[in-house]
Amino acid sequence: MKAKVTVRLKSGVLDPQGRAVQHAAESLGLQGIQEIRLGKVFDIELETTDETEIEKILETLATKILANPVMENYEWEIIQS
Amino acid sequence: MKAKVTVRLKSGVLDPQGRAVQHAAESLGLQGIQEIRLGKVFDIELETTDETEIEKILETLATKILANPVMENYEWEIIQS
Amino acid sequence: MTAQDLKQVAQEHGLSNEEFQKILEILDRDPNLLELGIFSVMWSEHCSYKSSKIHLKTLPTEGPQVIQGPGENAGVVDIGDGWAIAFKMESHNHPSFIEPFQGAATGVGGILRDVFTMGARPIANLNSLRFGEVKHPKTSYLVNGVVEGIAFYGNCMGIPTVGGECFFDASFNGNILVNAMTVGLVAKDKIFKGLAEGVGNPVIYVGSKTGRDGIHGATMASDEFDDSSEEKRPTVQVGDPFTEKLLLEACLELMQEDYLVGIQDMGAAGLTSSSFEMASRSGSGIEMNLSAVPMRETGMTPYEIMLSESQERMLMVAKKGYEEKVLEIFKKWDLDAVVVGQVTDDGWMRLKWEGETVAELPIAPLVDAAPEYDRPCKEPENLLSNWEMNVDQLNFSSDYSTVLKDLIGSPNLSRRRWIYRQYDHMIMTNTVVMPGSDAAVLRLKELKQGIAVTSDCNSRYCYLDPYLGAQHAVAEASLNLACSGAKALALTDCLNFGNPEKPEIMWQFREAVKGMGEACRQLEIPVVSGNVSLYNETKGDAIFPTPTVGMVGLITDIQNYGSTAFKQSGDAIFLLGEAEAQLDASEYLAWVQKKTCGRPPQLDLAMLASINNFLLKAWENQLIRSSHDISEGGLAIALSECCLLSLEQKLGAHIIFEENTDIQSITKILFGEATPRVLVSCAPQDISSLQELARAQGIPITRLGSVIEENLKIDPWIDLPVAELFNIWDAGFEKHLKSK
Amino acid sequence: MGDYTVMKIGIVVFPGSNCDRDTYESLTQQLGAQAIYLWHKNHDLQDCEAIILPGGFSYGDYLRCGAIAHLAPIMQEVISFAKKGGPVLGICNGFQILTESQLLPGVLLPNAELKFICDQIWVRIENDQTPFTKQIKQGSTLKMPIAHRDGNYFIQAEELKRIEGEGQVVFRYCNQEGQSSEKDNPNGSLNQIAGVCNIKRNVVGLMPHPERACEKLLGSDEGKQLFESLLG
Ligand SMILES: Nc1ncnc2c1ncn2[C@@H]1O[C@H](COP(=O)(O)OP(=O)(O)O)[C@@H](O)[C@H]1O
Ligand SMILES: [Mg+2]
Repeated sequence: MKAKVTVRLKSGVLDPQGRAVQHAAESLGLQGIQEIRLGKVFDIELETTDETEIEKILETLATKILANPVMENYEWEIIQS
Repeated sequence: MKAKVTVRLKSGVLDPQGRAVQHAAESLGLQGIQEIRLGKVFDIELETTDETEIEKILETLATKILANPVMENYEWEIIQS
Repeated sequence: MTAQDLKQVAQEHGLSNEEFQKILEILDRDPNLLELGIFSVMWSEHCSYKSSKIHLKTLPTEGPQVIQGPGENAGVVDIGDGWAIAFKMESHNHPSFIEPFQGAATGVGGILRDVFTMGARPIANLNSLRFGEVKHPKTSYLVNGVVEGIAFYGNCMGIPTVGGECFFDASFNGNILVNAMTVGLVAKDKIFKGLAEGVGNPVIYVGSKTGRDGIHGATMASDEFDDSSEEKRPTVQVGDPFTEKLLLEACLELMQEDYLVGIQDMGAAGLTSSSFEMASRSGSGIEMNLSAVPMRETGMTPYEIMLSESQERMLMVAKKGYEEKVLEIFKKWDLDAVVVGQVTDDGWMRLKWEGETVAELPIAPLVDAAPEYDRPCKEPENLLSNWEMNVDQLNFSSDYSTVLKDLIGSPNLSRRRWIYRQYDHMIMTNTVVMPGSDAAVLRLKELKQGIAVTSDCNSRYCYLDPYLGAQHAVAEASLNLACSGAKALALTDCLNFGNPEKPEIMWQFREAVKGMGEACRQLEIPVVSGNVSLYNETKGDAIFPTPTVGMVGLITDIQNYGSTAFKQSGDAIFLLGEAEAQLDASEYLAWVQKKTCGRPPQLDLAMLASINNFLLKAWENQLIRSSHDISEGGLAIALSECCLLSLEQKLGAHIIFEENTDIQSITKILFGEATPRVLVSCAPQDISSLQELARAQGIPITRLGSVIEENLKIDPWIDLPVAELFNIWDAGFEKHLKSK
Repeated sequence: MGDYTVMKIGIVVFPGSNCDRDTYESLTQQLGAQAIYLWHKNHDLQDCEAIILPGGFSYGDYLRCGAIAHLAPIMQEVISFAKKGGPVLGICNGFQILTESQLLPGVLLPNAELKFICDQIWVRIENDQTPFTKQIKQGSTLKMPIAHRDGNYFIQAEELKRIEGEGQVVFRYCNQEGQSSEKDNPNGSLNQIAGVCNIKRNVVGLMPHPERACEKLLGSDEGKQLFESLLG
């Protein structure tokens, strides 16, 4: 089974990378971009197909490793393969 | 309008960060994870609501800045706000 | 707001009743929320030094080399030929515990700004770290995050991180220390200060936009930890070294011109402290239009703008008529720069928001009347019992080789390469002696002279005897410099202690400052800058008091720098000094016997000064090839380090002691500690000149043995291949971090 | 030795470049060469006869190292200069910018241990036909520092075979004796690759810092040989 966890900076937390990309976009002449924020996406391949087990794994992964709760939010979804 | 661009490593490209996360997961005792790969997600806020214009902006952004065509693929979607 | 509400709000801002009354007196009216917020940050421990000021005043701060003492963004000392060194150390303890990577990174960012606001180009960073026990579940995560954060910021800025220290002890389990130091080079006639002079001169804001970062940061740094600190997490600030690099280059470019009156970085308490301090130093006033401040988010209030701790920002005052020139430079570097106000002459801070005056505060009373406490002090009850050491209960091992291996691979004595390999320590092409030696040595391009830099503090000594411990910190730093062929010029400190409202903690603080001052006076090393970090405790458990000392020394001719490593087989090894080694308070006792007790060794500062002078002469005359002070771990460890640092050469040593059967006294010889003692090596043909010089200067000198190849032999007790020792020493740090 | 002042070398300064001054000082003071800075916003190479993209963190290395820098106005000129056969050297971040610009093959991924590494290493010269190695004997070793977080050279398998076959690998990590094995690979690079060139050999990129190895006082002067090759 496949799953996806997306981790994003909480709103209000400075995102220097997003800002740098936005600047670069402007210097490329792209107009009307109000904001770009950069997050991470983890594509995960799992052995089990048991959804509750997967949920448990993803929750643990997200809270313990993938996201830093001090400044990041996360969401996950299971993707049927 | 909001849009999202996701950038992922091409298959076959080494992903040391994904591997490190996988190792960390194992040492947490999480089992049955076959692979984790790390990608990036860009959340973009745009002024215009003209979809064809947005498409053009996203295409340029993705090919010129967000993804390195040597090692990365990208996909984008427009999110109604 | 009713009077009751207002009082309540004041309390929530950490203001005491007494302080609140003082505010009412100063204003002769009720403050509004913005004004209350300003008072609270200006009067926080962090900004006002209210508990420490009375003691700090006793430190010696003067000397012919001092160009700028405490009170500015950084201290400055003269190194001759029109050049000077600006340096300072600062803590970022609490933020680093909450978010180690960003906390440490922004700590580095802050101290760098302190130095380049003076007009100095930063040329070196150091960091002094304290973590809990290696086996504590959080330690590895914290070490990884902190070191990566320091590396991230310093490396991106392109400033080499050349030294520091790292010490583990359970007392830091709930409260780590991250002290960062920056050293900068500045032309003597181009030193800038945080002044706001000249009525009508524009006040300019530059750098990152203001966000809602760390709004309660300044007060948080002065708060004890409890479980609710988790909730304060959204106040984490994110470091942006790229913006700071641009800020650095833009500021230094601007400082080449004649447009600036004064400049100050926005550190803790951001726009508030920078504007008040600049005006206060100049006895002027400032009027600012907060609506003009560049903002990162919509809907920000004047309160948030004044209290925000967003990083990578500066406030400056330019000469009237030059504002366009100033803005142009920042535009070149793609940075926001906006005129936000002007200097006035009435001594008031006036803040406007959308055309209306939203705060009006008298600057001098607010700054000068900041509370100052002489808090009660009391000797801790366990002080004397801690000094008692019942050695008879201890189990001494006669397998000295195993003890040595155990110690050299221990968390506190193993090689720190895992740390400094992550720091770019060679950028700027000045690093002559890399991290790993007693002090780092930097050449200064185009100058004959070089400098050596170090940071030191034995936290355990300071816990067991803060007075003596602080003296040891100064002593060791100066000795580390002398071992590098450098004469100490001045020091910066970072005083990390627990809750000053507890008399035992305040006593530790007072004693440490007293000891530090005394050592500084005797060694003629003034204190030119520093920082105090209090409330370092969790759930009532205070850290080992840690008055970290950062020191800069001058090498008059860089060709004569010194270093720790043995250089050549056949060289003679000597011991300088004859202080008697003791196991009390030692690293041996703590690591091998798991005991923190005993009184730290007494310290003969006059002898130390003589040895420092002797080392300088010996290096200047190139009489010695290596020198290394004996500190934590004693003679056997110091000797090992001289061998191990020869790296690929894998040099060893052979020294011989008299037969002895008393296990305890042998342990004392090998692993006991005492200062000042120094190991030096010299070429055979220089032996007699060296001995003569020692005699002339009254330095006790003893021939211990010789540098040999491959093995470390301390006859008749230890014989080990250096290669074996190397592997243990080299791998120890990471091994401990990874073991669960 | 030739007259080192004949050639004007341009050092590109991006926002966040931080080895630009080191490179400038090594060239002018240690080699007596003529060098100028080229500002990223300009389009003018000012008649420079060789271009160096220095190390550092252009644009903070945000997004991907070198990703934003390769869009800078000056890079358009550097790219056409390179395509005309002009000598271009990318050091560390400069190497990353050259791969992002696709002037050089491959990419630089995060180091295998995901940590920044600053250390003294050795590289072996694999190709002495580039403007920056033509005076160094093939097979000889140079001691130079590395300092990077993203130096893990990667390229797809067929491409790897191709660049190895074409002799595009210029520098390979090795031990002090010049033997190259995984043991002496600091960052996980495929085939211990420390630096490569383009097919025409005029564009060279490497992770180690030759400009930091121009003086014995600092631990090595062996990096000088790259610049001597260019100038000599
Ligand atoms: N956190 C650190 N950052 C950089 N260098 C460090 C750090 N900790 C230790 N070092 C380096 O490791 C070496 C040994 O440190 P230490 O044992 O504290 O030396 P000493 O006892 O001589 O003061 C020194 O060169 C020091 O600069
Ligand atoms: Mg020392």
